[in-house]
Formats: sequence, C-alpha cells, structure tokens
Amino acid sequence: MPYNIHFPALLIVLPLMAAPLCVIVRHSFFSWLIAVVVNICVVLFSVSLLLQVIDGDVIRYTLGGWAAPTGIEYYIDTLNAVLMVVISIISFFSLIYSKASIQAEIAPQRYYLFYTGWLLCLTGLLGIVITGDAFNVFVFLEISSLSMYMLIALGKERKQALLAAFRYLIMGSVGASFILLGIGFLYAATGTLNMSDLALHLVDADQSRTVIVGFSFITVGLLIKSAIFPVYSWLPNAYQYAPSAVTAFLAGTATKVSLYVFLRFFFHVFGSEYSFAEMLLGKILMPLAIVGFFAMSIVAIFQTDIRRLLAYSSIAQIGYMFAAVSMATEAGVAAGVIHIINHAFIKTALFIAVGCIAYRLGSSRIADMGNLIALMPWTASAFIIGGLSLIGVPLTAGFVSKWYLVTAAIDSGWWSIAIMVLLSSLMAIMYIGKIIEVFCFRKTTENMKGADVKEAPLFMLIPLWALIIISVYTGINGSIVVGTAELAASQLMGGML
Amino acid sequence: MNKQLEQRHRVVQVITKFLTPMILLFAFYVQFHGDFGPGGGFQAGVIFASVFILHGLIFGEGRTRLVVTPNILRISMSLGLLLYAGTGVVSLLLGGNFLDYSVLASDAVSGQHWGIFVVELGVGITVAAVMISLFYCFSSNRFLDRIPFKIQEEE
Amino acid sequence: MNPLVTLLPPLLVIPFIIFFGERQKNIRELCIFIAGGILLVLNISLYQNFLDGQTIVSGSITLFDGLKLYLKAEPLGILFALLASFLWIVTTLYSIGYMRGHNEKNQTRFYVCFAIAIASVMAAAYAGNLLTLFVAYEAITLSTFPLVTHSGTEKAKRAGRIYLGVLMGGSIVLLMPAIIVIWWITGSVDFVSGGVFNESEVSPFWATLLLMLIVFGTGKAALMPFHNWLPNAMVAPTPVSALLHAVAVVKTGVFLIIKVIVYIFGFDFIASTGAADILLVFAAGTILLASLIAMTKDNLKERLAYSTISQLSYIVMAALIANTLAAQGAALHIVSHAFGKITLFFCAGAIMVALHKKAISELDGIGKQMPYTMTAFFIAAISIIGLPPLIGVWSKLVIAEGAIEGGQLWLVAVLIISSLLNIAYLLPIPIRAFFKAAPIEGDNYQACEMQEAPLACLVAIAITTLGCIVLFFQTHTISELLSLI
Amino acid sequence: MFEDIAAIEHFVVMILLTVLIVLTLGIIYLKDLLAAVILSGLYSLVSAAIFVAMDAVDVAFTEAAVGAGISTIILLGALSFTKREQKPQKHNNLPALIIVCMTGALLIYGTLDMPSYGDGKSPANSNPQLAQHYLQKSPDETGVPNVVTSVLASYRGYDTLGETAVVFTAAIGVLSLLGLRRRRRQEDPNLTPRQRRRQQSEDT
Amino acid sequence: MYLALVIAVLVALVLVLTRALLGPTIYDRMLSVNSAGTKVVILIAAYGFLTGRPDFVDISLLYALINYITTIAVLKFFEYGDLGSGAYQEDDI
Amino acid sequence: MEFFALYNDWAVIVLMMAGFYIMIARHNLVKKILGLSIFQTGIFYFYVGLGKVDGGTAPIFIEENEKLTEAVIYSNPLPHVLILTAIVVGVATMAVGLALIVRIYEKYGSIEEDEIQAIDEQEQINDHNGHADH
Repeated sequence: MPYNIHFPALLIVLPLMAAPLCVIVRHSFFSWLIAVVVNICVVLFSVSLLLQVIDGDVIRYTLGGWAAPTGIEYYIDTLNAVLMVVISIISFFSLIYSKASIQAEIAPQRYYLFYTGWLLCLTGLLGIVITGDAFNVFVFLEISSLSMYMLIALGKERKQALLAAFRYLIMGSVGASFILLGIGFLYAATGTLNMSDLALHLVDADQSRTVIVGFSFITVGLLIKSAIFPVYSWLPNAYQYAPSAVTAFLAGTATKVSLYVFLRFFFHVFGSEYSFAEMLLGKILMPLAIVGFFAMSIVAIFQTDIRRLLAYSSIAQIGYMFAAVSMATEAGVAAGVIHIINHAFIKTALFIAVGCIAYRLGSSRIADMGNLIALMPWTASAFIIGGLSLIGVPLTAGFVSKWYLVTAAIDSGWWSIAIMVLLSSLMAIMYIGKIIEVFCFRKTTENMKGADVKEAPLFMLIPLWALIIISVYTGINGSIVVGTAELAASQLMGGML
Repeated sequence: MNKQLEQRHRVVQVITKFLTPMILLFAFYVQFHGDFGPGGGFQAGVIFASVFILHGLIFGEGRTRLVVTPNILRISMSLGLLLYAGTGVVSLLLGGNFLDYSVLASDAVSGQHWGIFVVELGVGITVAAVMISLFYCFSSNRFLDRIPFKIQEEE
Repeated sequence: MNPLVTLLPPLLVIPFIIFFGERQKNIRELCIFIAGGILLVLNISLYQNFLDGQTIVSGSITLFDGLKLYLKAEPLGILFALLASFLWIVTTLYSIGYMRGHNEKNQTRFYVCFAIAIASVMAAAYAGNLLTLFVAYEAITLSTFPLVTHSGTEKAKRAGRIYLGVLMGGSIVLLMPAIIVIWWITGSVDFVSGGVFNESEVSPFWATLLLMLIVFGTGKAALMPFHNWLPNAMVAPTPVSALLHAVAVVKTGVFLIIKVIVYIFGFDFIASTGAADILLVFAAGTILLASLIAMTKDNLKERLAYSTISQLSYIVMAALIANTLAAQGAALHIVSHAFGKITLFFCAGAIMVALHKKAISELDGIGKQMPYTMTAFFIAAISIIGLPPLIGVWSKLVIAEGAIEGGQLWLVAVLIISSLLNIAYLLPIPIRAFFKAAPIEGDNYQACEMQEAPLACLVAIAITTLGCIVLFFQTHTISELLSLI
Repeated sequence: MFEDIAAIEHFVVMILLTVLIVLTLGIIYLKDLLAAVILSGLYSLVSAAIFVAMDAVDVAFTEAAVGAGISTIILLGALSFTKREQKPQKHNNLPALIIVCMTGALLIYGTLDMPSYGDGKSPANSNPQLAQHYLQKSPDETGVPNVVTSVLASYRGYDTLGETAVVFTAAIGVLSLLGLRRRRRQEDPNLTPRQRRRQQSEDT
Repeated sequence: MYLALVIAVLVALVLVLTRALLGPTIYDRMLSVNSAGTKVVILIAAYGFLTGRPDFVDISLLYALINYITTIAVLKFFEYGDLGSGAYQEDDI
Repeated sequence: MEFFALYNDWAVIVLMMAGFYIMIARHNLVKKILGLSIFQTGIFYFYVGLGKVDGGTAPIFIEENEKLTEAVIYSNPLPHVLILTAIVVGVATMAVGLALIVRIYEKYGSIEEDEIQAIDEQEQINDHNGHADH
C-alpha cells in the first residue's frame, strides 16, 4: 500500500483534530505552535496530492469504505488540488503573521480560541474544496462560515467588527440556506447527492423544472457567498474590521472557495452545456461581473481607509473572475482559475502589508500614511509591488492573469469584455497610484508625528515578503500556474469521469 | 429576603431534584438505545445537557458551575470531537479507510456496531458539553452571584 | 557578448549610490561616472561585435505559454543604446552642477531612480521581442514616476498622477491588448525583419485598428491627444526633463513604434493594407498643432515640451511612411533631436540655476549675462530647425526623401511648414537674449555682468552642442549601421 | 388501509402546517420579543409533531430537543442581556417583499414538476444506491435496526463528523464572544467599591 | 379510536393556539403555550399508536421534559429577567 | 390527496418565505435570527417531505408487528439524516448570531439595525471631523 493513500483524509482530519487539541492545551503559544505544525503538514499533504493528480489523474477516496454514491467520497482533480495548495500556503503565512499581529488586536486570553477558530476555518475551507458530495459541501461551508464569523468578531475594541460579523452571518446564512435548498431540489430530481452521480442523473433530468429551480437557488446562494456585485454588502465591513491576520486569510481564501464551488457545480455537475447554453448563466453573470468590477473599482478610488479600499478592490477582482468563468470556454475557465490563484496570493500579501502598517501606525487611514517609504521601507515597497501586481504590470502575477483574461475574452469573441477589463485596470492604477503617492511623496501628518513608526517586526515581514516573492515568481515564471490552471480547466470542461 | 425566595421555590426545587436522575437515565437510554429506537448521540447529548440547564435554572447557574466547571466542559467538548475523529484515525491505522469501522473488530458487522457506538458517544459528549456551555454563556453573566439583583419591572 | 551585461552597470551602481548617499556626494557621483563610462564602453564593443557580424542575443526567460523575455541587439537598438548611454554621462555631469546649484532634496533617490531608468532603457533598446520591450517600457514609466514628482509639491503630484495615468493607463489599456492580439493572431511577438503579419490573416480594418492601438497606446510617443503628460512632467528637475523627456523616455516610445512597424508589421504589410494612412494624418496634425501651441507658451520648458511633442511626431510619421528610407530617417531623427533638444533643455536649466528665470518674456538681454549658454541654445535651435551644418538637417532630409519615395508628397509640405514654425517659436528666444535690451528698472543693475551656470553644466552643454556639429559630419557611421536593418 | 393512514397523515400535516403559518404571522407581528420567543418555542414543538407525522422520528426528536429546548433557552438568555421590546417599524419594506415573492414564485414553479408528496417511486425514494441501499442492506452491513442511525454514523459518518465540528465551532464562537467567565454587569449604582473591584478582576 | 383522539387533540390545539396569539398578557401566552405543548405530547403518543409504532412514546417523553424546562426557563426569565441567577441560594453555597 | 400534497408543498413555501421576509425586512436583530430559524425549518420540511413514502413508516426496523406484517414500507432515511445535520447547523448559527447580538447590544445599546447604523454613521462623521482638526 503506498504511503500516501490516506493523505486526503489526513488533510482534513489533522486540522480538525488539532482544533480541540488547542482548546485542551489552552495556551497561547502552544496553540499557535500546534496550528503552525499542523498547517505545515497540510501544506505538505496538499502539495503531495497536487503532485499525484498533476498528470490528469483523479483521486477518489471513499470515506467509511462505502463506495461513492452510497457513502461520501473525496474527489480530487487538478482544480481542487491546486486550490488546496493555495489555501494551505496562504493559511500558513497568515498564521505566522498572526503571531505578532494579534497582540495588538486580540485579548491575550482569547489567543487559543483564535487559533482554534482558525484551524476550524481551515478545515472548513479545505473540506469544501476536497469533497465530492454536494451535501457535504454545505456542512463544511457552515464550519468555515461559523468560524469566520467568530474570527471577524474577535477584534478587541472594534464594535463595528461585531456588526460586520452579524451582517455577514445573516447574508451567509441566507446564502447557505439557498444552497441547501438548491441541493434539496437536485436531490428531489435525482435521488443522489454525490456530485459525479448527480452529473450522470442530471443528463436525463435536466429539462425538469425542479432542476432549473435547484440550479437557480444554488447559483444565488453561491453568488452571495462569493460577494459578487449586487450582493457584496457584507464584504467591505468584514474585511475592514476583522483582525488583520483574519482579513489576510479570508481575502485570499473565502470568496475563492465559493467560486470554486461555483465552478464545480456548474461545469462539473450541471455541465457547461446546461449551465451556460441552456440556462444562459453567462448572460446573467457577465453583466453583473462587468458592472461589479467597474463600479467597485470606482468606489475603491474614493475610499479613505486602506483596508476598505482593498476590500472593494477584492470585489472588483471577483468580478474579473466571474467574467472569465462566464465565458464558459476552456480558456476562460483557465483564466478564471489563474486569477483565483494569483489574486489569492496578491491580496493576502497586500492585507498583510496593510496589517503591518496599521500595527505600527495604529491607523489604517490612507491620509496617515505619509512618507511611509522612508519609515517602513520594506513594508511599503512590498505593498507597492503587490499593488502593481493588482494593476497588472508585467513581471507580476497580475499581468499573467490579465493576459489570460484578455486572451480568453478575445478568443471567445467577447471583445467588449477585454476592453472593459482593461479600462477598469485604469481605475486600479488610480487607487493604487493614490496610495503610492501618499507613501512616497506625502509628508508625515501631524497626528502621526508623535507615533513611533518604524519597520514592522521581522515575524511579520517574513510572511509578507514570502507571499510577494511567490507572486512575483509566478509572474516571471507563470508556466507553473498557467499549466495547472489549463489542466484544471480542461478536466472541468471535459465533464465527469 | 433570600430565605423567603428559597421558600418560594421549594416545590420546583424538589421536583427538579427528583427529576434529575430520571432525565439522566433517559439521556443514557437515548444514547445507547439509539441503534434500536429513535435517538442517538446528538439527542442524548441535548437531554443530558438539559439536566444541567434545569439545575441551573432552578438552583442558579453559579451552583451548577460547581458541579460542571467550565474547564470540564471545555475539555469534554474537545474530547468528544477527538473521540469521533480518533475513531476514524484508528480505523485508518488498522488498514481501512477513514471512518471505515469494519476493521475495528474481527468481523465487519460488529466492527460497524462498535464504530457507531463509539462515534455516537463522541457526538453525545461534545453536544452535551457544548449545550451546557452555551447555557452558561447565555445565562447570568450580567449579575454576579450573591449580589442581590433588581427584579425587572413588568411593563 | 551578452546584451544583458549592459543592464549591469546602472544596476550595480545603485548600492554604491545608496551607500555613499548624501554624505559623500563626490564619491557617489564618481561612481555614477564610472558606471556610465563602463556602460558606454560596453555599448561600443557591442556595436563593434555587431558590425563584425556576430549575433548578439541573451538567454531567455519563459514566462508562460511560450512567451519569452530576451534581449537581442539589432541596429536600431544599438543606436538607441549608444545614444542613451552617452547622454547619461553628459546628463550626470550636468545634474551634478544643476542639483547642487539648485539645492535639491533627496538627491540619492533621484540618482537611484535615474540609474534604474537607464537600465530599463538599455533593456528596451536591446529588447528581443515586443513583450520584453513592453516590460522595459513599464519599468521606465515606474522608475521615472518618482523623478517627475521629485519636488513633492502639489503641482508635481498632479503631474505625477497624469504621468502615471496616461503612460501606464495607455500602455495597459491600449498597448497590452494590442500585444495580446498580435500574439493571438500570429502566435509570436518576436521582432523579425520583414514583419510577422501576412495580409491574408488580417483585414485592413483590423490592421488599422491594431496599429492605432499601438501608436496611441505608446503614450510616451506623445501623439496627440495623448500628449498631455509631457508638458505636465516639466515640473521635474531639468536633468530629468533633459535626459528622460527629451531622450530616454519619449524616445523609447517612438522607438517602440519604429520597432513594431519595422519588425512586427513590416513595410509591405502596412503599404498593402494602408493601415497607417489615418495615423499619418494624426502625426502630421500633431506636428503642426504642437508647434502652434508651442508658440503660445511663455514658460521656456513648456515651449520646449511642445516642441518635443512636435518633433516626436516627425519620427512617428516617418515610421508610418513605412519604407526603409523613412525608417532610417526616423532613426536618424531620434539621434539628431536628442542632441538638439537635450542641449536646449540644458540651457533652460542653466538659465534657471543661474538667473532663476523660467519665462521667455524674462529672457530679454540675458545674452550678455550668459553668452555661452545662449550661443549653445542658438546652435541647438538651428539644429532642430534643420539648417546646416548641424545634424538636424540630415534627418529631415532623409525623412522627406522617404516621404517622396513613399508617394506621400503632402508630408513634405508638412515638414516644410513645420520647419517654418520651428523657426517661429525657437529662434525668437536667442534673438531676444542677444538683441533685446535688458529691462533696466528694478534690481537688474547687474545685468551686464556675466553670470553663467556652474561649470559642470557648461561643460555638459558644450559637449552636446559639439555633438550636434560633429555628427553632421559623421552621419555616414550612423547610416552604415542603419543600413543593416 | 394504507390509503386511510396516508390520508390521515396528510390531514394531520396539513392542519399542523396551517398552525405553523399562523404562528409565524404571530412572530412577524408581535412587538414583544419574549412573546415571539415563546411562540417560536411552540413553533418548534408543533413542527416536531409534523416531523413525526412525516415519519422522521429522529428529526422530531432533535427538533424538539434543540428547537424547542436549547434554542428557546439561548434566545431567552440573549433577551435577558438585551431588550424585550422590538421598536415599531413603520414602513413595510417593499423591495424585501418583492424579493420574497419572487423567490416564493420560483419555489412554487420548482415544486410543480416535483414528485408529489409521499410518492414512493420518486427518484429520491427509489434510488437503488442510496435510499434503497440503506433500507435493504443496512441491517446486514451494520447490524443496526435504526436506519437513520446507521446512515448517520456510518454511511454518512463523515457528514456527522462535520456536524459535530459545527457544534464545536459554535461553542468556540460563543465562548470567544461571551466568555465562560462572569462578565461586566451593567453599571449598578448599588455596588460597593469592593464589589466593583472584584468584578473588574473577574472580568478579564 | 386513536383517530378520534388525534382529531380531538388537533381541535384542542387550535383552540389553545388562539389564546397564545391573542393573549393580552404574557401569562395567557405562557399558559396556552404550555398546554399546547401538552397537547402535542398527547398528539404524538396517539399518533404513534395510530400508525402502529408505540415506541414513539419516547418522543412524547422528551417533549414533556422539554416543555417543562422551557416553561421554567420562560418563567424564570419573566420573573428575574435573567436565566442563571441564583441569588436566593446565598446560604446554600 | 392531490390537494393535500399541493397544499403541504405550498404551506412549506409560505413558511420559508415568511422566515426569509423576517430576515431581510425586520430591523430587529433578534427577529432576524428568529426569521432565520423559521426559514430553515421550512427547508427541513421540504427535505423531509421528499423522503416521505405514503403508507410508510419511520425507518426503524420493526421485528414483529401484527398490523404491518406483510411488507413494511419505510420512509427514506437519507433526508432525515441530512436534516439532522442541518438542524444542528441551524442551532449553531443561531447561537453564534445571538452571542453577536448580545455583544452588539453591549457596545451600541440597541438591537435595531437602523438605530445602530445611525450610531455608526454619526461616529464616522465625528471621527472624520476629529481627524480634520489636526
């Protein structure tokens, strides 16, 4: 028996078991240590899984030994393997960053709860991604959501964080309920819950109104969860007020995972033919996505708080991903996946940088960040590199995604999309340019003069620069990401096994 | 005043004391009879917790805390989850897939039986501990014990 | 020889600049000189190697999907690199005088950004394919952005915003899709002589559109209506205006256009599809319009900026005529305009350092105070106008020949009119300086005394002025090189 | 005979659902949150009865214990920390109403094609690999007569692991928000300084 | 037989419910909810026997228990505005 | 029979939508949570209704029974299992939501969303002015 056959199960169970362990240990340092060690294992497992499936194989791991439709199974292909790698790496770096950052943000006696919540959130996100069972998605979605609400609300003195968490809870619960309802309709139509099995059964049943309604509810639920344009309202507050490590973690993973579920359902379970040709999903999503990235980029320009600015930029970026995916071509999906991966790293790095700045400055208002390039050169320059990547400057990861996005749009004849994407980059230039200008050419403001502003601690800079290096490396040597994404897309479009 | 209040609730207190073991018994019945009738770990956990909730309601949460301390809750809720996941890991170590109970005993059916039993127990422990701690969290945090509280006016 | 080595001197000097910093200015600047010297030597030896018939190519980095970054020397690039590296030394000399004379702050940052910009220009010059050129183009934008906003005033920041917005915005919104489309149609972004397009693949309409995307997307070429950043960027310190906004930055823009037309589209393709016809009108329009605007400007640097816009459009126009002769003329004009315009900017800066004067109307009679400077100004102005014995004449001549060969006689008319306009807006300045009496009132009683700029500035001005003259006689070397296109 | 029982089942479910709708209206309109909470407790009890009528005894068990028991108690607990009164809300939210009506219409549209209630031949109830497999093979494969238990703990044991984790997460969440320790009371003028100090020391 | 019982209980349930909804005071609601709970207990027991599953009595038992606890909780909240207080236990502790 | 079935379906939908309406339209936070639980209960009926088989009985095997000896029909156990999980998820969400409400009340002194929003906006304005003074 090969040693790595149980990696899929261990990937989920390790963080799941580490969470109660943290509660038992109830010690701030050791719970952090547990979390980090487990996270390293998770990174290794997920990388090993990715290496196993990179040749186009699919791993199916039956849980409880019951064969697929009867029991629950893990279904691992390139798409979710690569996402697991991304999630675990981002979690790892944010976790290292959190060690120093939570000192300013969370009461010491709650550290262990923080790490427990973190591990549960990680479990939830990985669980959503790895599973091959529709209902199981819902269960793990709730694990991740609940722990996210908690993590967001953990901020020490921020009462807005509580409200943000509550709003997220209401929106998230509506989304989750819709997904649950949608899965119910699919179950009514087919009698099965396994995704691959659903795909087989839906081929016969796809004209039925039950399936149409199930499809609609799942769509709406996932759209809420992934904060696409009209239903994004929970996101800016949540990102702004959550503890900075949490924001970094969520920005890189939460909405991406919803997007993954979206891909999984609409390409894999329903099949792109049904989702996009018959149900005209593309026709509905594309305008939303475009309005989303446009409007949100504009809104971002006018923000005075740097975290909020990045939050709106995140919504805009989600618009890009949806626009890419809505093309429903292999190139489009590949572009979407590339952007998911690249943006995850970039946004996490940016939020970590912002966290470092806020850690020293005690403020996240852009106006207070004058002359930061001299005060905190490493942090500020990391932020600038990340910002350039967001714009899509060559040699950064953002360029690769934009390149593929535009190529995919042109390929499928959506010239207008290509133009829109590029025009909205202009706005990215504006809001990033605004920040760069403050960093480099504005003088330190009066109310920041007294503060002892110096370079962020090394423990924060290491994860920051690691992520920046990753994103720059993927910008220079993009073929790793691109190759995997293209393989993932072709597997996804190729339908079920 | 305190004395008076105590007198006023004597009936409920006595009934509660009388009910407590019966409810506990019922909880164990539901836990271990769940294979044969309705019920299972989750329901049993809630019933088990309801004993302490009832106790807390009648005798004051402070006193329930003396019986079941927050630390016990914290540890037992973790242990329940660990028990469940641990069963899975044990079955994994014994050569099955994760949560494949068939390998737990000599033959598959009794292995399943054992597995289900242990797993339900884990669920029961966690749920009971969680429910009690929810009750603790949501009750009487505003007023310290032993400090006379104002009875809220009826509007 | 690997063209990559040309990136090294400007990049390696950065640690030294930072290390010595403000404390030991002399050593810092010495380092820059050494680096500049090495760079020039490297470029010259590259040029020799190239003449010897070697292929000069660097290793490549594959980005994704077969897209590569690599450097490769070819005649246009070598010419451009030589020009930039030579002028870097001169400008450094000049900026020593200027920056110290002007007591600028943050000089270290200035020199670092400058060095990065030069490295990027080298990369642009030797870019082996369009993507590499694009990357270098963006790098130049980014590294010169801090130079534009150098003074940190509100006006400078506004200029910086416009700079970043137009250059980066244009390149991402227009140029990048053009590159992607080229990649998508032909599967290659390499520079190949004769071009990579063939007529069957692309209809004239799309070809025109693509060319427009490129020409307008190259904001650095400052073709109207994308010229606005250039006058605004004049808030930068004069050495920046001189080297970057007369030579390196804007020339990278037109260089990109020339390279695209020569090596991506190919003359035949443009001729047969007529893709350039509309753009020629734009270019011609810019030449005339910018000249006319220049006449209305009183601020010396702004007038020079509009003059630059006008002159850049010569090059764009020449490139768009799309034949070998015109392309050679375009390349020649890059050189001639570079020497001419840098001299003019140097002079403007010298006036500013010495007399703190910015407006043309204040220049009356300063010929007596700054005779050397104003003489140089006069010579350079004549070169720009295109009179012998200065380099400017050759480039205009060759462009005109090219236009005739291309059958675009009206462009010759445009050239002539614009030369007249050049006279109208450039010559009045030295005339005022030399022949008008200085205003007597006020505290200008010293007006008769000599009050020249620092020596370093004067030397720099002298070198570039000499360049204008010497090159008139040395044009054959350049033509020789260009004939290898 | 089956026919009769089925009719009775349907009838009971129908009456109870109507009761629930009335209760829901009560919850919507009552301004007194305590009354609303009491009604929601009753709601859960009645809905548990419906689950019994729908043959889902385990669900009924859980719903009674959780919905009527725990939920009511934590709702009361939350009320005891906050307010009992809901502020009267003047305007009726028209956009919300429209969204709700559209969603409802979509749901009704979806149910039109669905197998009717109680249909034993529906895909869900006749799937040989899921529903039928559980009903036919469960006693042999797991030795547990309560099929719900066997599916819960074995066939879909992984789901239940997730469920336990959800409960655990909720506990962690509530702990982190409210804390198991005593927390600061609303400022009470009657406190002696000593008591106040003690309180503060316990708060952290 | 059981059927009649079921129907009777349903009718009683509806009657009690009107009080719960209309009840002017909270005591009315409390009382009616409590008795509605009792009705449900009977209903389920009767229903179990009606459909031939007498083991459903377990559920009735649980309902009775929960109903009791809930009522206590509501009353306690009502009287003290607080669930866990035990101040009157002073001398016990 | 048809009528019953249809009525039941629709009643469930009405319930769900009533809960959904409370969730999005009421400003009171506690009401929102109540709405959520009603909405979810509606979904539970929907699921459990899927598994109901006419004339069937609870999926617990009966060893001997006089009435139903021939062939006992059992209802589908799978929806029950799913709903058990969903109920737990529901109560978990509710607990976290209520805990948040308690904290929100502590900080804002209100559990009405519009009031809280007003407080927040007011504070933001104050904050802004405070910064502008510098």
